[in-house]
Amino acid sequence: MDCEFVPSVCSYCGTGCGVLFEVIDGRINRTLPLKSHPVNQGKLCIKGWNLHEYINSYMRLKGPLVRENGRLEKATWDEAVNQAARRFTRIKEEHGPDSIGVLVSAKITNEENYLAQKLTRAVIGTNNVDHCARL
Amino acid sequence: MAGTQGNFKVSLTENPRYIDMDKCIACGLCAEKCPKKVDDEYNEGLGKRKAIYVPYSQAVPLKYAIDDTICLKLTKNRCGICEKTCPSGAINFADKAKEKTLNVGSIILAMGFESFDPSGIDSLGFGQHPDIVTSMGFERILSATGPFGGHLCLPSDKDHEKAPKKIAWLQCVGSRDENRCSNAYCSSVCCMYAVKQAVMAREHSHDPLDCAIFYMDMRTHGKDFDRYMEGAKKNGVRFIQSRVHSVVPSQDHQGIEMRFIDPDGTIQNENFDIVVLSTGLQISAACVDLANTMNIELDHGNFVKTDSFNPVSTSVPGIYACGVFTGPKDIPQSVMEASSAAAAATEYISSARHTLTKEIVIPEERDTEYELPKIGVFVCNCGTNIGGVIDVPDVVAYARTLPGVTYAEENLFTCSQDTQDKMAQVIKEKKLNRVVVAACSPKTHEPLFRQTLINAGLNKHLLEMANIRNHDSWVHASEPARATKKAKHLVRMAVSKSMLLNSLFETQLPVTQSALVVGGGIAGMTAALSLARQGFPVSLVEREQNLGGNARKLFHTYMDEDIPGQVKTMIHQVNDHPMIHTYLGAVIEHLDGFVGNFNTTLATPESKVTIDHGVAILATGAVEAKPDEYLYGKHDAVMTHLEFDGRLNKKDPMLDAAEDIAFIQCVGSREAAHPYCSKVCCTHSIHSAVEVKKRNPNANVYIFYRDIRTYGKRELIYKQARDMGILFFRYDLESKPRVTPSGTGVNIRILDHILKMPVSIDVDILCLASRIQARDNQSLAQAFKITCDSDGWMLEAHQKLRPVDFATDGVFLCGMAHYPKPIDESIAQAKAAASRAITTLARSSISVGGVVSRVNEQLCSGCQGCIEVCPYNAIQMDEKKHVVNINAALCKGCGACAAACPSEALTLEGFNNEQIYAQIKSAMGA
Amino acid sequence: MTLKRIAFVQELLKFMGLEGRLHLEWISSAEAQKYVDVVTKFTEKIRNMGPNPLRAINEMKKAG
Amino acid sequence: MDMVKAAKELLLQDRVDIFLGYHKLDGHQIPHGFTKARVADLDQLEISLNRYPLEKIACDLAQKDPTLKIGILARDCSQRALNLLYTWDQLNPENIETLTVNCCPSSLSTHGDCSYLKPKTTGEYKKAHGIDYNDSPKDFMAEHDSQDRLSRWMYEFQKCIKCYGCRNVCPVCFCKECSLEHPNLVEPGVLPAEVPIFHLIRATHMAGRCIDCGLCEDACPAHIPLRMLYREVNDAVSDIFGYVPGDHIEKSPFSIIGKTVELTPAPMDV
Repeated sequence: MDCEFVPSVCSYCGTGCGVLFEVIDGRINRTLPLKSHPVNQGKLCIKGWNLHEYINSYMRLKGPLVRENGRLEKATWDEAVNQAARRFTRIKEEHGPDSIGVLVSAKITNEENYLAQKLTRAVIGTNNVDHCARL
Repeated sequence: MAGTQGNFKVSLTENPRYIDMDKCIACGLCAEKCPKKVDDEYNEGLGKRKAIYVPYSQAVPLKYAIDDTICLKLTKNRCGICEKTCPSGAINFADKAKEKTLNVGSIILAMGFESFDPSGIDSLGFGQHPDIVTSMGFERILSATGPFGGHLCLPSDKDHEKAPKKIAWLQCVGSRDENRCSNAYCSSVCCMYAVKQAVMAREHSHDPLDCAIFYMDMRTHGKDFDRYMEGAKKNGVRFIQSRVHSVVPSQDHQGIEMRFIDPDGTIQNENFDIVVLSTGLQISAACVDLANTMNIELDHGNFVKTDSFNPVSTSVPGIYACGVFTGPKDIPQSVMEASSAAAAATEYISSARHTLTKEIVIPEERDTEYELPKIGVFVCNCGTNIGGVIDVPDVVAYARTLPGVTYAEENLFTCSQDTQDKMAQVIKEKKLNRVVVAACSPKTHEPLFRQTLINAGLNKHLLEMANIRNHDSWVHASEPARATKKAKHLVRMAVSKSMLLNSLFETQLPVTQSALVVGGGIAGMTAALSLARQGFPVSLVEREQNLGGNARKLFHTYMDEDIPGQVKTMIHQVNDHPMIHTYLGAVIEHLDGFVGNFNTTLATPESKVTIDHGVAILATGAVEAKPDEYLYGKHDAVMTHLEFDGRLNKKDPMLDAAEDIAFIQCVGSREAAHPYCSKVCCTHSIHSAVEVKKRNPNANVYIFYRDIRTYGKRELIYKQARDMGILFFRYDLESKPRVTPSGTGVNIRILDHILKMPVSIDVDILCLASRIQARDNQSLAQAFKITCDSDGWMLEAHQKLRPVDFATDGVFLCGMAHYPKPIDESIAQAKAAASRAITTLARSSISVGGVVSRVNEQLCSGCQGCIEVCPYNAIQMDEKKHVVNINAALCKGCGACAAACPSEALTLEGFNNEQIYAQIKSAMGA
Repeated sequence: MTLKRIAFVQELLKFMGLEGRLHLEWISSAEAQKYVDVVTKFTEKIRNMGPNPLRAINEMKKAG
Repeated sequence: MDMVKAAKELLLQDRVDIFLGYHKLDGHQIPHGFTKARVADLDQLEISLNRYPLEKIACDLAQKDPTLKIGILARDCSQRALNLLYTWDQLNPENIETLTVNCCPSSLSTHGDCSYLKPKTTGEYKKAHGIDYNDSPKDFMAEHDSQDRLSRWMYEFQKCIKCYGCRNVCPVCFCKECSLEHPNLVEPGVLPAEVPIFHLIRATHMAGRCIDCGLCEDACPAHIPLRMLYREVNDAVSDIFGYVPGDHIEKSPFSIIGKTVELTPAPMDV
């Protein structure tokens, strides 16, 4: 049996707490706070402590799905993105750009966050953009 | 009565009750309105009752009856008010006596006793002063259901407020007395009940209460009785050895004057507020008449004549007797005899077992698992019992607002038969799947309402009760508004729990219909024979190389029956019986299983044997302790009872040559180290003394005793001994006899009580009434999961009401392993054990499950904390899965494991954490 | 077991500054008077101690 | 270094399948499971200043494979934790080998971040309104009256952000489902965690279990003096029952009924 520990950074919010993944036989089994990390100094919040759970979750989304006739069906990225774009365009045409809001996440990179707000303001045309961890 | 054993025809007359038992719901409205009052015989005339009445509050069934000797309607055709008040129309003045004829195989007489009526004895003053009461009367005064509601007061005080400061008990009123009455026997129970009453009176009293018991001999010979008496002494109850010769009600009503001679011989006067006459037990004339019509032989005390080896058989085959009808005795002994008579009565007719059984047809159970809760709430008025205090319609309206409740209604009497039928109808119609009954105590009524659910096709565990009577309307009668609020709380709690109730199921496990009897003495052999005669195979295990136990060393019973001869017959019967397999020289090595399915490994001299059995009876007996005082073992003239009996059996010439023989009682018994009475020694010593005196009338026989405990009919041989000139010397624990060698014999010195002078006697033989000692039953106790008390005696499930059962199901107890006892009592208990065992053996299966613990294997982390706390050893570890599992047959549903489990992996079905949390939440909210 | 747990919890509550609010007594179903006495005495005691301080804290919390 | 040699021996002689110790990775001292296949890695074995619950990791491994033989670098607190886990049948002592590092009362303070060795610093505000980390329970009882004690604990408890870190890091918390997550006991979705029930439940469950390693306090982002609280729990258990968890392999008084009643219920003082 193999047991190793992999230091990493918590991906939940912008704080950047150091975490330590307990990896048993290639599978993440537990998250521990990284004691020597300067940011969190061996402490974590409830989200950090459960960081490993979604990786192994059976509910984890592994590819794009599109709802057709009330059922989620597997789709290609192109299909999914096109579908989303079509629907957003229609909403914007029917109800105006302020009927759309965007909430971005700390789980994506800074650059991606930047792109998201750019998309919201420049493409959709609204200031309704916010972030889950507005620290 | 006509016919013979196996086929009796019995004609019965059932006197009219004037009440329809099916309709009466015991609401009490009739008695409230009835204008006719008489003295209540149940309360010994200290209180009143109406002409329509329930004989006593614990009466079963709880139904009213009309006393036709005083009822105005029945005697003078007036009144009839009860008929108008009765809400259920149960009154039937036209009721007539009914004749019934029964065809039975055996008859058991359990007709009990009447309390001696002391009014004929002038010197005791009964009837001359209201504060002179009988012990039965005093029992009623102390009782919460008695005439003064359990408040200790002077019966002479009209307001029932004045409390007594001094109470005296007079023992042996109507017992041990051939001058003032003809009851020569000892009533056996009065000493103990007097001590109990004194202790309880002191507990009831707010001020210090002086209790004095005037006695001849304290006969507290039962299990733990001596300990209780010593406790009473320590707590200040006075014990005065004196027979009071006159009780004089003082003229100025300043209490009752008693005149007596104290143990020092001086005349004393003392005043008491209440005098309790400890009246004895006697057989009523009606019982004597019935016995005569049945041709049953009675002894001169009018008790049924029995012998030691057949303690429940009468002189007529097929008719058995138990309880005080066969001799004075206390509750445990009566309960034992009752079971014993049941065994004796079924032995002859056991082939008829199960021939008259009727099977109940129950409707198929509806599957409610996937239904949303539809709760029905039934709120009971209970006549005025609940409705008189609580605003029932308001509670019903409130219940309708609760989540999950789809139906709520009010009933006048929820427990009445018609409401039951209606409830079942409603459950079916409204498709209810949870039922809440807001009425009285589940203790009395849960079985009834469960039956209603069964009849309506619901699982019986989908019921929840809210006790708004005992817990609410009764205790808060003066605050109706707040009581109504509390009723709502209780209903809300029950509803929120009921939401989470689920169906529980019981499964059937087969029963191995055979028994294991441990111990081959008289008790063990009797139990084995009784079971075998009723058709159940028995494995009889004896540690020694031969059967018979202590009885082989004994000589005669006090009724002069030949013990070795009888034991020989019994051994033959055991050996000859095809259903009994005897294992001699065998010990129990290992035991597995539970009621109905035990598996025992025996180590016999030859090999190891495993036996499957459904029940076990423990009859391991006791031993005679070897004394370490009075020169025992140091002088040939000093011997114990068993050694003395051995000489009697062998007709030892030493006994005939002896001119002076002494007996010392309580050797090792009733002392600090062993504070119990060995029960058999007084009778044994006296019987031996009489035997010696019969063989050699010129011999001088002395008995040194503390209290002579020849209880019941044994008193007669005590009298015989005194008549024969046997000398009795009383001694105290503080001044025991001193024994020194004196030639071939010994010298005994003792301080005489009355003379206050030392007495010195030289004797040739000194017989010691050595203590009976419990065996070391530690390993047996561990194997059978039973407990022993601090003296080493096996501990029964309930000292009064379950004297042959253990707390462990399927294991029973008899003989001296329970407590020292004479042969007749051992045999009675052995038959009782067989009888109790048959309640399991006669069934082909037992049901298991219901309210038991359950393990959620997903949550169990295998810490085994629960195993340690389970009092019934019902939990085992499954090493493979690293989780525990529960044996539903052993689980009694106590919930200790559920409380111990840190992760709630174990839950008690019907009381699971979710349900209890829901109740608590609902109690705290709103 | 109950006795053990209660003895411990009483100690813990004392440490928290919540002593006296937990009591254990064995009362059999035959001891009605004892039940009344104990419950009356305990209710009286709790009443004299005043309201549960935690309730005030929790209400403050709710109020923000 | 002797420790390296000893650990290598354990692996090479097949006395253990895996050895739990520490090594350095990306500048952090972190736990690592050394195996026979890469026994040379043991040259990098470190004792680490930071303490991680290695016993808990051992439990994780044993759960996956109950026959696995595990070696552990064990401090004093680890020894106690292991004893407790043996008692509760979570680890099989036959499958565990320890290499001991004595640190607790010794001068080897470089070996750990334990508050026994380096008392924590308590801020002035905390000293005035809350509880000093380094206070002993007995002194705390003596110095503050009942009302003061309550308000100080409430101050501490109300800071709780319910991260469950105290439980998650605890080497002796092994229940599969935790009472602290039971919606009927602790209301879900409320912050701070229900005061003081959340903490009292945990304290009660620590009775007869806490081996006083202090990892909970270290992990608490709200600076609640948990070690001090559970020290009181341990004192109470030891005063009442004479039981010290982890001292020996013996069952906790809360999991044995016992033959005789030695306690008497405390009288109700009015």
